[in-house]
Amino acid sequence: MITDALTIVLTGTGLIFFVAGTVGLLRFPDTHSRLHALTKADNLGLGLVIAGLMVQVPSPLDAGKLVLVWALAILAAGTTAQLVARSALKKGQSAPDDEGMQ
Amino acid sequence: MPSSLALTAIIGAPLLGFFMTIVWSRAAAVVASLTSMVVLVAAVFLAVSVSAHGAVLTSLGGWDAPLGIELAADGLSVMFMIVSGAIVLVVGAYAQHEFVHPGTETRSGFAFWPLMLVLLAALNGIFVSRDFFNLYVCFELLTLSAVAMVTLNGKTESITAALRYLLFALLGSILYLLGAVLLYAQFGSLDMGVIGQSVSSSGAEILAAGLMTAGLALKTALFPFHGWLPPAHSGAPPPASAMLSSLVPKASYFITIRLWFDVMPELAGNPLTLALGGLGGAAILYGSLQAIVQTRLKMVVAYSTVAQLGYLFIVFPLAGGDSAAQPWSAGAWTGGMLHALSHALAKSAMFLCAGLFIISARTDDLEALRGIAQTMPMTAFAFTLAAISLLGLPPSGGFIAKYLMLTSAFASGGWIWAFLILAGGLLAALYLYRPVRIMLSLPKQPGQPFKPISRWWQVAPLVLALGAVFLGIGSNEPYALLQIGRPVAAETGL
Amino acid sequence: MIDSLFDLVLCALIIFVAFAAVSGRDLFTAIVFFIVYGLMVAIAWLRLEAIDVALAEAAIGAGLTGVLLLGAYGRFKNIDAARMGSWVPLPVLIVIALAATGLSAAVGVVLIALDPNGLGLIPAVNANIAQSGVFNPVTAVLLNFRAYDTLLESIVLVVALVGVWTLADNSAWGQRVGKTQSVRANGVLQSFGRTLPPIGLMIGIYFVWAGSSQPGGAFQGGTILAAVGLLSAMAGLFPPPRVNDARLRLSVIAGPILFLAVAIAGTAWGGMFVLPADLAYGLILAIEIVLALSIAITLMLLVLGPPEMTETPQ
Amino acid sequence: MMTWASGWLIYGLTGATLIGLGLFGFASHTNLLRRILAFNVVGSGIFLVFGATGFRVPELGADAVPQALIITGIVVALSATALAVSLITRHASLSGSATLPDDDREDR
Amino acid sequence: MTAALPFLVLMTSLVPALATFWLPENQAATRNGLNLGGAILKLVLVAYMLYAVGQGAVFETRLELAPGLFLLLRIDALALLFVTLSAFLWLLTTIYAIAYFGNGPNLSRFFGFFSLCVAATTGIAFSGTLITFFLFYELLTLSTWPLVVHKQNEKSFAAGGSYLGFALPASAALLVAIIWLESVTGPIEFAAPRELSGLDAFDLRLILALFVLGLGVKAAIVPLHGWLPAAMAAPAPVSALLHAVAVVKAGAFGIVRIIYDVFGIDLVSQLGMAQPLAILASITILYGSLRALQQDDIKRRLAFSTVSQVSYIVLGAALAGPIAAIGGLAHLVHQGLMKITLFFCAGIFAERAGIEKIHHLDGVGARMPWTAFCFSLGAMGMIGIPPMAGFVSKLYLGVGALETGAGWVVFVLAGSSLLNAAYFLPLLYRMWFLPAREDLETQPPSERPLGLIVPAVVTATAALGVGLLAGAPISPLGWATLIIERDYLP
Repeated sequence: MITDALTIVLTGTGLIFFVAGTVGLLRFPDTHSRLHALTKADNLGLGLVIAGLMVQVPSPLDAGKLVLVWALAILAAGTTAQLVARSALKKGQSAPDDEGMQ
Repeated sequence: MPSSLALTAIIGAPLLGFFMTIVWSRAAAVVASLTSMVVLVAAVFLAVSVSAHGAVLTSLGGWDAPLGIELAADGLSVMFMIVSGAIVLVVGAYAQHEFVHPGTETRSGFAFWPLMLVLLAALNGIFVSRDFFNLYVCFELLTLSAVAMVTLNGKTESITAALRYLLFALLGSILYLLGAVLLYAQFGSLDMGVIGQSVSSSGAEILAAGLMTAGLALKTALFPFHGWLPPAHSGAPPPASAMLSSLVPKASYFITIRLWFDVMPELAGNPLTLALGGLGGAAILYGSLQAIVQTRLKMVVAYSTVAQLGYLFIVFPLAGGDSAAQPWSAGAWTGGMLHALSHALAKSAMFLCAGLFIISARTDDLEALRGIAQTMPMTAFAFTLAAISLLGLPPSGGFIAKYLMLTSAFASGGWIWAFLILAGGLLAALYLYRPVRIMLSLPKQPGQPFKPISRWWQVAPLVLALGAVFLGIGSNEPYALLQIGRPVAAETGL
Repeated sequence: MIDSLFDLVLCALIIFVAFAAVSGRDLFTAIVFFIVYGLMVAIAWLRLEAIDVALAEAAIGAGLTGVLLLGAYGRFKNIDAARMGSWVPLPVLIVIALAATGLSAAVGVVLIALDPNGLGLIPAVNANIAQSGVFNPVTAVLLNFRAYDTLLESIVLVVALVGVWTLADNSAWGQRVGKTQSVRANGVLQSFGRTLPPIGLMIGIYFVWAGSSQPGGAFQGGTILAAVGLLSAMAGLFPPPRVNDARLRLSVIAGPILFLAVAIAGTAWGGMFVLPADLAYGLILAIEIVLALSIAITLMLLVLGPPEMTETPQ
Repeated sequence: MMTWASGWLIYGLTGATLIGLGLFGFASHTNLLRRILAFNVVGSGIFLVFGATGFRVPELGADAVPQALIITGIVVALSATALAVSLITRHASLSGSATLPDDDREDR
Repeated sequence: MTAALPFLVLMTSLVPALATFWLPENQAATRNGLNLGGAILKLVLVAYMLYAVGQGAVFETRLELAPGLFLLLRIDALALLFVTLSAFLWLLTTIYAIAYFGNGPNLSRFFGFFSLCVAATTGIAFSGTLITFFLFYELLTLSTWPLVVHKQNEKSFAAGGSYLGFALPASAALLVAIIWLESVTGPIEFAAPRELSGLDAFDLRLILALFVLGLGVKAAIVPLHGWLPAAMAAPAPVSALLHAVAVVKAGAFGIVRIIYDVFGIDLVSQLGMAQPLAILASITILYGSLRALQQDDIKRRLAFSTVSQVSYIVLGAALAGPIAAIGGLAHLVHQGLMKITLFFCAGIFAERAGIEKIHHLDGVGARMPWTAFCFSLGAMGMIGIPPMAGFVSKLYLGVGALETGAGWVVFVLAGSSLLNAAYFLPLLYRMWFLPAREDLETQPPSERPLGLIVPAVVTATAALGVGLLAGAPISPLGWATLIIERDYLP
């Protein structure tokens, strides 16, 4: 019972961060601030979701796998954010509406 | 046991050759020749075994259908395998002059050989497979190798043609796959035999059969899905065209025949046979008329393929048309199959001839070939022989095929089909007369505008053309072989 | 009830995303939606208890296909808008729409009419899995019951690779495959590329090994390995190989060759593809491992594309 | 049980819809990359139909044969896509166009 | 031996044909040796067969194409009549052609196809089933074409095009006739005719008409004759082949076979088709002669003469009486001998003296006596002056017509003979009685080499001989009598 409650609270909080990150992505004016919102909020959100799930798994090995997923996601997100930011810089950074799509 | 070994070799050998030519491209031509010889020997061995003991059936991995995949060789598959093996062997010998370069490996010199062998493996795989999904995989193998062959010369038009071909073929594959999936959903099996025993005319079966037929027709370039064929077949290098035009569409046609005659004849009826026959007839007329107005030799030959493939679909309405007076049975069906085989031989010969002309004259523009017969009489002769078979004139295989089909048409009162077959022959005379006449004319200005070609190289198309003729004179053996394991519906009709 | 609701929502989302991918405003959006679509379909596979398929769909269907499409998109930069293509004329469009709708409806009707208790080959698989040498039924089908299909499928990949290489310039033959990437030394991509491979390798190998008893197998593992290899290549950890490198070609076909060899060896045990029950596990594992490596390299090369003459040595 | 019995059908019908959607895209775009993308949508729709019909009796789990064949199918589709994408890029760099020549018929 | 004989005889032409294709152009000796050797060997075999068949023997070679569908070579008396003619003329024409072409270009090709034509003709004669007949008939069509276009200039290609333009639709008609009939009856063997009287009469009429249409092109029945005068663009040995050895004969022979061995003469009469056919033949006879009269070119005049003469054979068959039939069959040989003489001579005139038009012939008799003499013999035979061969056939045709009650035919024959005289006698007059042109005087033309003139002399003598010795059993007339009395009279 207590573990279930913990899971609900943790994943629920994690989801709120996700929502916040997504709102940021949609509302912020330029590439850099969008990245800022997205990476920070999502990495934390994912961490909370993972934490929520970890209390449910039977063995430490499985818990380890979950942590690995988080670690990889953070690594990937960090690298990607760097790359996107640099690409935006090269294009002439502060064009608020241009997402680097064209 | 030995015959199932031969069945193994017929697919295993070209696959092995495929691998070897990839890593050992220096010896690719030799490997290819040896491989196709092995295939041919295995096919002939199978033919002997099939005529002696009937169709050969083997379950791969020891798992019977429906869990496992079964391979079977009856007379029909054996005949197609022999002809494919022979064509690939000759084309391989021809291609030694075109795709073997001493010294460093070149792009097309590398790619042609593995593609040719995997094409052969895929063809043989199709001819013996009894499993609808396995057929899908084989078809993809065939399509990808065929499309890659179209691009070999690297020209923009060839890339465009290959793309168009790929799109059509993929659409065909996917429709076919959907049909196969629906069959599994209905029967819990993908095996032709298992499905054939429990056909019940449910909606799933009808939809599946329709989708598969449509997909296969796309791959066979049946009118009006033929648009991809002429550019692809005329854009490929001639040895590739020879295989693409003679064998690749036959594979999908082969499965169309299997599907309707072997597996679900109960589902067929007048709407189907009339539709397929009608499209076939339209293909004959349209393809021939287009061939008449082309100005490039390879385009003439490619459009002729569109027309000739049309004949194959007239088998559907004609099957079962023999009257009691005929001493043979299943005349139209057998005639159709013989036509497929003799067209394969004749058409590959024509493309190889065209290839030699292109090497000699540096173009296949018809007018530029004026008088080329003086430089290359043997090739011109081979082209003419092949033309005779396409026209359906005796003593070629094309003649026996047309004779059998026409007899069924008359015996069953199918005047319209008889007319189409005859009109197709006369139109073929029109579109093939022009190139032959131009080749034989005297060159406009004296002197030799053409590069001489070694005699041995010219033998290749001649061998294939003679094969087409031999199929007519020696038609009894193929005829008897085709009857082994022949579906009942071939005699009773659809 | 909740289950059904979830399925309905998921399916609706899948259709919506697919619609966006098919008819999205511009090509880039379409590709992005396609990748999202692939991931959602992977979830659908989980719901259908087809975990192997889910892995394959996520890794290959969404991942690699997406990478291929994005890579091609990147090369469309020089094409002006007028030649980017649009829709076919409206009357044709209507006909196509009607035909497509008709086909969907027909398939739907057929599905509804199907026997709801159709078992397919579940009983047959269950009855024979003990002799197959492995415990994962999907692996049993792939590498034993229908090993022939799988062999041909692995060859299809190689043929595609030969086809892709055929598209090189004549003059580029013998060069390194793909476009040369410029990577900043010690940049973030490079350090990422250094960090990831060990973990990626471990995961990939785990997938292959697990395939015999749990979801996973040569194709899924191979895809992950391919991804690792691609990343490393992009990070400049090693230069892309040359097309005429004999070791490279050997590694591409090693898996299919081993597979074919085992299949032919089967004739000694009673027929092509026959695996004797006591050796089956070992043989299947061996095939899976070598095949996974070959698949990984083939997939990597498929993404890198034909050799291009960008690095002419001065 | 009832919910699952309709569960497979939901996915099956979704698959059927995706097939139509994909075919529509395949035939209605002129941009070659979009056509290949749509082709992949058709493919996964067919696979979904296949997988769904293999899951008609949930108590017995999913039929392994369709799963295996779907994996095969996915790999085959990838191979075709890879070749197609390379062809399209090559075509684009040679002709400067992302579509096939406009006259859809080579046969005049 | 008995089973292989027809095959062997076929090979005596086929093997030289196929071997010649591969010979390099400069191997003249080998080439000539091959072809002459084949021809001589063939004549020897033919002589043996004449003896054996005269004794009542029948030879058969069978090859199965499909269950119950046979490629059958069968030697009966009728077949032998045609083969003897073609074998004899093949030898002479080969000798003539060797002399005619000298070192001309593309000779391997020419002799290859020439022998192939003869092989096809042999096959036609030996055909024991309809399908065999069609097979060789088409082989003849195809192997003739390269000969017609041998000169490879625009004119010969036009001629070749016209030839195929007539021949291919005709073979379609023939094929339809064969298949239509066989779709009802099964494969037809000449020696074992099917009972056709149960079939729908209208269908049978149509089928017979299609047969005549298909065969009539080669037999040059009006209005299907257009290709024959055009084909004069070919070299003289080809004309000889077309008009005497092979092509037109094949058509006429085919019509005889169809009437006698497929339908049976009684059925043809019952169907009411005999008389229309006889009328058609008569029209052709008169029309051909009329057109010949208008020609200024020697070879064209001869060509229209052939149109007219070949229909005698058809007429003989269509009259449905034994005597007329004998006359028709005998004319098959007679016409061949006479017409080949004329073409040999025309070739010598053209080649040696540049004579192509009628008025060039003035006074040529004194300068080229051998040629002119042979030409005169041939022409008199054509007119039907006794005791030439042509007289014998016309006599039998006339008597046969009276016997069957078709008296009007006698008028046709008489009219035709008058016309023949009208278009041949002026030539003879010019040759023998008019003064020569100046250039003939200053540069007397040569009739050498012997290879040119000897064949003409031989055929002219033969044309005279078969008329004089018509009563002998081995003469064409005697043989035709044997055919009709032994094989076709009840």
